Amino acid sequence: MSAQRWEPEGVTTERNATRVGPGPGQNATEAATGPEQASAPEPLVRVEDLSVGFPAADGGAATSGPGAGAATVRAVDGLSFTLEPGAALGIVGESGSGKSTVAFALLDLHRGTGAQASGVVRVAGRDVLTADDAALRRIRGGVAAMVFQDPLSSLDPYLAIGDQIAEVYRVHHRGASRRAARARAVEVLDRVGIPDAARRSRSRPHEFSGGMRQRALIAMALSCEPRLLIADEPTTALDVTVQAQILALLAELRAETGMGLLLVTHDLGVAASSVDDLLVMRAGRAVERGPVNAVLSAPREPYTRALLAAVPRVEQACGDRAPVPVPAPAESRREAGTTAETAPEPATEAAPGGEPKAAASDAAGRGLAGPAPTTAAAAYREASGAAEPELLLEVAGLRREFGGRRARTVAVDDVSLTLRAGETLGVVGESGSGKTTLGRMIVRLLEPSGGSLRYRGREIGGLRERQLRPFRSELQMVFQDPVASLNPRRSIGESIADPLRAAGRLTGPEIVARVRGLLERVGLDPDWYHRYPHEFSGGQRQRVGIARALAPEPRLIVCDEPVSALDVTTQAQIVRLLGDLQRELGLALIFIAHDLAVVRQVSDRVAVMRGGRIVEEGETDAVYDDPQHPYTRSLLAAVPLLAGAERPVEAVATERVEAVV
Amino acid sequence: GPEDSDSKGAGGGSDAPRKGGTLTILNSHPQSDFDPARLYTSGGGNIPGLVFRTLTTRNREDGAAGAKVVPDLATDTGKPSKNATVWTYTLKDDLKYEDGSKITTADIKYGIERSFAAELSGGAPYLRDWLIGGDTYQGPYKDKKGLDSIETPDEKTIVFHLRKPEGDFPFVATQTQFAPVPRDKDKGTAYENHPVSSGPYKVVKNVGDGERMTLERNPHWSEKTDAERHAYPDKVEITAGLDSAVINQRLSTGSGADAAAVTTDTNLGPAELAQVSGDKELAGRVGTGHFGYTNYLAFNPKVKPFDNPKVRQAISHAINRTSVVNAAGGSSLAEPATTFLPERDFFGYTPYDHFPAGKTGDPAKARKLLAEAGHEDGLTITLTHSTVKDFATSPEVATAVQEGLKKAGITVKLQGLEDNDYSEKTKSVKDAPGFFLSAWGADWPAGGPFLAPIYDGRQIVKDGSNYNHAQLDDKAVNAEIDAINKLTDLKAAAKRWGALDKKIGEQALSVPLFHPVYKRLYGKDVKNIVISDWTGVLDVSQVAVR
Amino acid sequence: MIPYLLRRVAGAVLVLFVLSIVVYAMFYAVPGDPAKLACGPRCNPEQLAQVRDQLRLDDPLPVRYWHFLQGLFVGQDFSTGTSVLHCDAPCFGLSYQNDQQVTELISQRLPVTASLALGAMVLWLILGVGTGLLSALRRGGITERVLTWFTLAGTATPVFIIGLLLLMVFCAQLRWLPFPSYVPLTENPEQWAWNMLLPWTALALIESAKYARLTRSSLLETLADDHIRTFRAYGVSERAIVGRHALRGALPPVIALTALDLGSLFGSAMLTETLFGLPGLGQLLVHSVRTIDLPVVVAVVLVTGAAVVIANIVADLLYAATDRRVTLT
Amino acid sequence: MTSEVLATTQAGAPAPASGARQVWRRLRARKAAVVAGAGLALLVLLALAAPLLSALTGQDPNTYHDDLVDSARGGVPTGTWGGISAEHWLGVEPGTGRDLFIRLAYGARVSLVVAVGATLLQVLIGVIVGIAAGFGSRFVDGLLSHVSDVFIALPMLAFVIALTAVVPADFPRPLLLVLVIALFGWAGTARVVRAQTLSLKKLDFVAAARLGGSGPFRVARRELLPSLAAPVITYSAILLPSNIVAEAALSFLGVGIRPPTPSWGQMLSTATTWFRADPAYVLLPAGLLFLTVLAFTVIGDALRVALDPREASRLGVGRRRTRNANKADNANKVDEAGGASVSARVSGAGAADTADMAGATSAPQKGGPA
Ligand SMILES: Nc1ncnc2c1ncn2[C@@H]1O[C@H](COP(=O)(O)OP(=O)(O)OP(=O)(O)O)[C@@H](O)[C@H]1O
Ligand SMILES: Nc1ncnc2c1ncn2[C@@H]1O[C@H](COP(=O)(O)OP(=O)(O)OP(=O)(O)O)[C@@H](O)[C@H]1O
Ligand SMILES: [Mg+2]
Ligand SMILES: [Mg+2]
Repeated sequence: MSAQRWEPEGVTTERNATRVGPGPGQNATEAATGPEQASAPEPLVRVEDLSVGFPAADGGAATSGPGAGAATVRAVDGLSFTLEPGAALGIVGESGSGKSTVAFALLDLHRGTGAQASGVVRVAGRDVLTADDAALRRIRGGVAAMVFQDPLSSLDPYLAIGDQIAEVYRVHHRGASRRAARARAVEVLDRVGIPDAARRSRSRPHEFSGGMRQRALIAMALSCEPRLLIADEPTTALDVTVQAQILALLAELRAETGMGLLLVTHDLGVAASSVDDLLVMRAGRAVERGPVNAVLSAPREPYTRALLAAVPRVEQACGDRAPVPVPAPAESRREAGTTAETAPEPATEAAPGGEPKAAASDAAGRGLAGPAPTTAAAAYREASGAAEPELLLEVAGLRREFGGRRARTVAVDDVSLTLRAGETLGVVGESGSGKTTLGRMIVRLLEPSGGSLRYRGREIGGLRERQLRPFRSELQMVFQDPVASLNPRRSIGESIADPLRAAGRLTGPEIVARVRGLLERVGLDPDWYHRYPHEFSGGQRQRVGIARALAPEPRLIVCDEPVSALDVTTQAQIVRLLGDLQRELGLALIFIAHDLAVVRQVSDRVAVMRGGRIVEEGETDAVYDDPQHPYTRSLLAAVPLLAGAERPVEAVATERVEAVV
Repeated sequence: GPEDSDSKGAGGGSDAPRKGGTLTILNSHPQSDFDPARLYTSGGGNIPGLVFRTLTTRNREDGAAGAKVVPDLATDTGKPSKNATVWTYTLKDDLKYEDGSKITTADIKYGIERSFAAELSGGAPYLRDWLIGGDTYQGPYKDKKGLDSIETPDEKTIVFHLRKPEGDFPFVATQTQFAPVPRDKDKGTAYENHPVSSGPYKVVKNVGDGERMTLERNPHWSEKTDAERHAYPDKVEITAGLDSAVINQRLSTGSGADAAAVTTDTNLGPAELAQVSGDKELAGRVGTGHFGYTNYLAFNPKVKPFDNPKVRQAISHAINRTSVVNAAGGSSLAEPATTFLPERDFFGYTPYDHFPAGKTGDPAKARKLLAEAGHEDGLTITLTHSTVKDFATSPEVATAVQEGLKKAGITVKLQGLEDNDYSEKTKSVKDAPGFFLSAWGADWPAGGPFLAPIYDGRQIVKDGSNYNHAQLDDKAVNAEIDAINKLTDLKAAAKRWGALDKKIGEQALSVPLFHPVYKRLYGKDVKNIVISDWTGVLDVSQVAVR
Repeated sequence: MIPYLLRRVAGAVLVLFVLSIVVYAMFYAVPGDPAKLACGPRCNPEQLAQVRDQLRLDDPLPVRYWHFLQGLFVGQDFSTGTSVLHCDAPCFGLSYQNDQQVTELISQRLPVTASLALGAMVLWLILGVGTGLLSALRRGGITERVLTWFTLAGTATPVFIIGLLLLMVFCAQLRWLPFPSYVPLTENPEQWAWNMLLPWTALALIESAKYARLTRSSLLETLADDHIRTFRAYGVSERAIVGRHALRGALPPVIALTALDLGSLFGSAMLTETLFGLPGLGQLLVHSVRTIDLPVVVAVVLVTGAAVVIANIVADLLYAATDRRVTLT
Repeated sequence: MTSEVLATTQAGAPAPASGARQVWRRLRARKAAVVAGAGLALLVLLALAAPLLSALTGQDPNTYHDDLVDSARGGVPTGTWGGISAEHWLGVEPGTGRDLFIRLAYGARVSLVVAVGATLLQVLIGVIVGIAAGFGSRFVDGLLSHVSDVFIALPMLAFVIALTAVVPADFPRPLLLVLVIALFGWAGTARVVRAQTLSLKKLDFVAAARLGGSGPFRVARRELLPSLAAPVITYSAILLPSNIVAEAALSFLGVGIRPPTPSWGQMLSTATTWFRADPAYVLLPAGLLFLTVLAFTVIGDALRVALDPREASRLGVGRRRTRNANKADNANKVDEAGGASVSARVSGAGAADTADMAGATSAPQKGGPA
């Protein structure tokens, strides 16, 4: 930390020469209580009455007078909270409830984007919203660092990852030499569990797997040694073991350096194990807030209760789950500046009397209710009456390499699997183990380097683009990176409509109706047809991606982390939707996810991948209940438990790190 | 000649010129031909005249006195036989090349013979037409025997045998083909890279095919044998390939070496003239001269409706010479013309205006004539011009003609041809357009070279370059031309050329438009400005820079 | 990489081959007779026939083309009259108009044009990309406006006006610079640069607006990308963001355009060359086109063509170097 | 945000405008674009109304006025400022005395038609070829790249000189110029488009479109074109002035528009030498050319922004402005410190917002030189 580094007013701290690594002479309590001892009443973060509105680009159709055309979408509405130094606050809530928007406001990332933020946001004693550009730059990264929700498109595609981290590091450590910064980059990459960090630091983002990119972003944040870490869904792309490792790392840093943590997540299990306080958001407002244990064990609000109820449990076998009552997502409002007085209380509206009844009323449209039959595949088997459904996919010895002669990576190595119509194959495994690569090969976005790939009896591994055309609409993929998979210049409606238009079977109005229907089914407002991708929250984009994959009525969908960014209720809705389609159409699914609970919930069979190979494969319950491979066992052990208070965080953390290493 | 390839300015410095210094020449066209056989210049050319001496040369004096031919290598301007078919020259003593070797008449003969070689084509046609056997001779490379009609009885005497009497032979002997070329130094087409100098300067550097040239004193040249060239500067630096606007800008600015600079090919354009005339200092550095040159509208009577004399007359009456003169740069750069011969006595200028158009045209008379010709509802014709920006055959002049004729009910369509295409088409007997802009300049200051190529029926060139655009083949005219050519009394000849011009003018075979005036800037330090009526431009062999 | 280059070079040769055929065919169709021009203004038919024969103009097109190829690969013999001149391969023949070896003509002029084009390129890239950068950084600011007007004035003005203005102001009025006259780099580097300054400036002024606009718009485009947000969120200064992250993404079109302009400048800087008295290829080309001097035309077009092709190969290599996702195949 | 504003927007909300109408609305919101558009419309009007103006002023573009020029001084117009008078609003042409205003008006016709025509054609060919090369197979890319190399390598000026000699004299000149300029210019667009396409095709959304069963044409049209719009529009806005200037250069070489038809390029090329003796003669066509270029650039820029949904949403809202709004907002808070109710604060913030929005729409901050 150099001399000219900005220090917040009113806070005298002893934080000096802090490192991410275990620092001598400081223990958690000291660090955590440090600022308070310095008689600074100012908390690390103080948010008061924060409101953020986005201009609706297509708004004002009816009005054209001056000042009109300024319709806004109020994403955050009068939110207040504080965060003490060294403390951790979790923000949970349904997709689109404004979590990311709040996180952005803490660094005033809305500045210059057209979004209007009002209220007070103070970070380390500095008013962020009114700070000038230079002061703001010092806060950004140096005081508070951000891990973005879309790690995949948040890295510069042209630069080596290590250089990107080094650059950011040098912004806040003026004295650091180029080499020192690079060394630091390698160090933090290593810290977040990137294997062979020195070599991989020279890779560009497209050479990283989704989870690796996410970890790279976390590494970037850590490299700056911030006093506050704002992590927006930092572990969505991580498998549970790595997730556990990252969470443990964060806990460790908090303990060591007194770093404050603002964790935005939809995963209550993650929240339970990593934060002190929990803020439950809905429709831009705080629904409930309190100590994490209190909120999770004795939720006061019906909405919170509903959320909790929807959490899938890994120990629960697929068949023996009761239908999940889910409150209707309250986000499909085109709402602007609804004031506190006039806005109906979302939670109450959704579930008056504390009983979430909306689920039932919405059931038909959203396909959420109704008892789940054993598995979709079984159901389809029953429905189609066939003894054995058609064998869709046969993969044998599939292999894929990247890179030239010198820097060769074998991403997928000798993978064999089969898939029948109506069946779901869950694929879990380590980050970077080749799941995405395998998925992309199956839909033939990538050409296999070796092995055979047969779809409905026909070898498609070596086919050229033109020959593939007939299969295209049958093989779909939900991309791991919803941002990159949507054309920023086209409205999402048009993107979804595209396969339909390409097929040319439906008329224009039919297509629009169809797309609106699809939007509705994935839980989005059909009126958002004309919105552009950047106007959506992370989870919403993911659902757009799902809707698009569904549009051409495929026979097989490779879902690459389709629900990772979704809150549990929305997740349940999507899972249900996929199940329904599977039953109706005999859809085959390859469900790539790191969330073992969800995988268990949806899969007939599950394959566990590691280092490009399938290390274990079998009937879901069999694998879950009696894992054979040690890696599978460590995976299952690492699943964060919802009743997070049961085990002390530190204990879990060390345990898991050991499990991984 | 057809185009004054080199000449295109009179004034002078005050104090006496001295030797020394470096003269800079800023030109737009590189001296890409520097072989004496290939040059087509009037009076031996400006820059070539510094290197090549010829049997005779132009008199280097201001005005009309400069239109006289004077001896150069020879002791006189030539002794004609009785009927002017045999011309004899004797060389001066002590004539040397740049290497100190002696200049002999055999070298002059060889120089002339070279110009017959196909490899070295480009020179004027007179020797081919005049010398006995010249029409079939193929040059010394193919035809080692040489041309019998040139005799060199001794080292100092040379005799020319002509097919018919040519009183103008001394003028022709000024052309660079009459420069001596030592046979053993001849490298054919490569000779131009290092031509052997007989004049006051030798070529020491020639880069980019005449783009950059340096001339230095030829130590073996002696003032005693050369009464014409002064050769004051020690060195001449030639820079060519410059934009004409830039040349004029540099001359007017005159910084550094540009103070001692002249140009041998760039005139002041109208815009520059407008600017210069407002500046006393600059106006004092403008050399004005007249070269025998006429810009005219040519008719091809083989093409309808120009076969009808009435139509040609109507057009002659309708022409608005004021507009045309303005288009050519205004009254300071162009003098309206009604005669084909320029207004100088040595051409035999005889004033006439057969079809008076006044200053701005006589549309009434023109309409009347058109009606008589059967075009009472007006007439649509096409005027062919070149697209090159020369204020002579260029679009500006064409549009001025077009506008003028409009008042007489004549609609003129313009056909602009790229320069090369234009010159080829207009000089073709077969494809010549009916009505086009043309110009003609004298190869030497006499009526003969001005009228004969244009109106002599025997000079209609079927495949090649035809200048008899009207394709006039009139026995009487041909006979008169032959008769005048016999005259060695130039004054008498001039009178008859004038009369012939007037006579032919009656047929309205062309509409004389204007005679250009040459105005050229020269540098601050340039002295001894001589501008003869032969070339119309400042004579570089006379200028001094000290 | 190596096979890629080999393939590109083979492609380049093919392009040049096609180019020469196009030029031959085109100029064969052009009316006009080079012999007449070579023969002089007052040529008679016999002489003309001799000249035609000498220039082999009576041969049919394929034969002439064949001779051209022969010259290129084995050389050609020409008679100067007194001796036989052997022109070594690659021989582009002799100029119809002045009997100079075309190879020599080109080799004298190529350095001039190359100096002009390359120097101007450096300047316009600095000016153009710099302006583009600045205007993307200072969006809506006074700097942006001034720069924008400046470069726009450049695009909107033909070179013959800009050049003349520059000459008037800097050489005639202020006398800061000499009137340009080409001095070879090998002779006197300082004089070379000094004399080339104005021509470079003129071309750069004209071209830079293009680059400024393109850089700016590509930059704004990339600045809207998500990854830029990351660096903003880490307090990286706007300048570093634009300069390091956005610029890279904005470069491909700029590189493509530079290659293009550089290549085509070789054959079309004729107006600039004339104005500044630079004996370059452009002037030579126009002159030889006007005189239907086919050997010279073909040679110049091939040389400029080679420049274009090479520039494009370099551009593609550069392009793959800036964007690693692009593979050279 | 006041509640009235909300009421109206909510009423209008269910029918979101799509595509072109949105772009049009965004364009209209930019003052600079509106001014440039108006300027351009005026120019087009000037061109279209040339005969009318000719009748109105009683001047013909080709009538000589020999009395208005000083013949002895090279034909420079008599009178001040290039001979401006009641009859000749912008003075007369040196040498001929033709009316400049009318010639400029007529000149606009040719220049605009040639420049716009050539640009459109160039861009059309360029985009098609560029996409095909960037998106097509290796063979197609190789072939098209080589073809475009040939066209780039052909020096335009030289070939135009040759071409004009081959093309029949009665072939309409403006059309010939359009064809020639386009023919020699499309390769540039193609290269730029190709470079961009190569980048784009690596993106996941293109992969997604392929998965959706879109053939190459569809992908090109639906996915690539929108993303190419920005560079292509910017590039066209640059090409346009170069094409006007190309026309001037061709005129300078004598192969452009045929006299006596006026064109700006031809006026410029003859005017060059006059800019000391008669500055007005140069400044007029040069000024008009500049304004045209400016207008096209501004419109091009505005169009580029309007076509980008990401840029469009921050349309008119500059960085500084947001900050001011926040300051105002803060001031509000200080005023109401203590007892202020939540609603009061919210409406206070709303007022600042509204003021900001209003300001923003009337004074765009971003982009555009005007
Ligand atoms: N630029 C924008 N323009 C318009 N609306 C926007 C924009 N960005 C976000 N929104 C809307 O604001 C709301 C909140 O978005 P936000 O990204 O904060 O949600 P989130 O809670 O992070 O959701 P998720 O868990 O899905 O990421 C969403 O309804 C979203 O559609
Ligand atoms: N284009 C590429 N170039 C080089 N290496 C690559 C490329 N794409 C992927 N890899 C490498 O291949 C391996 C497998 O990547 P893949 O994206 O399939 O992992 P994953 O299982 O999807 O991981 P995650 O759960 O983190 O998304 C990783 O080591 C990755 O770095
Ligand atoms: Mg989010
Ligand atoms: Mg992945």
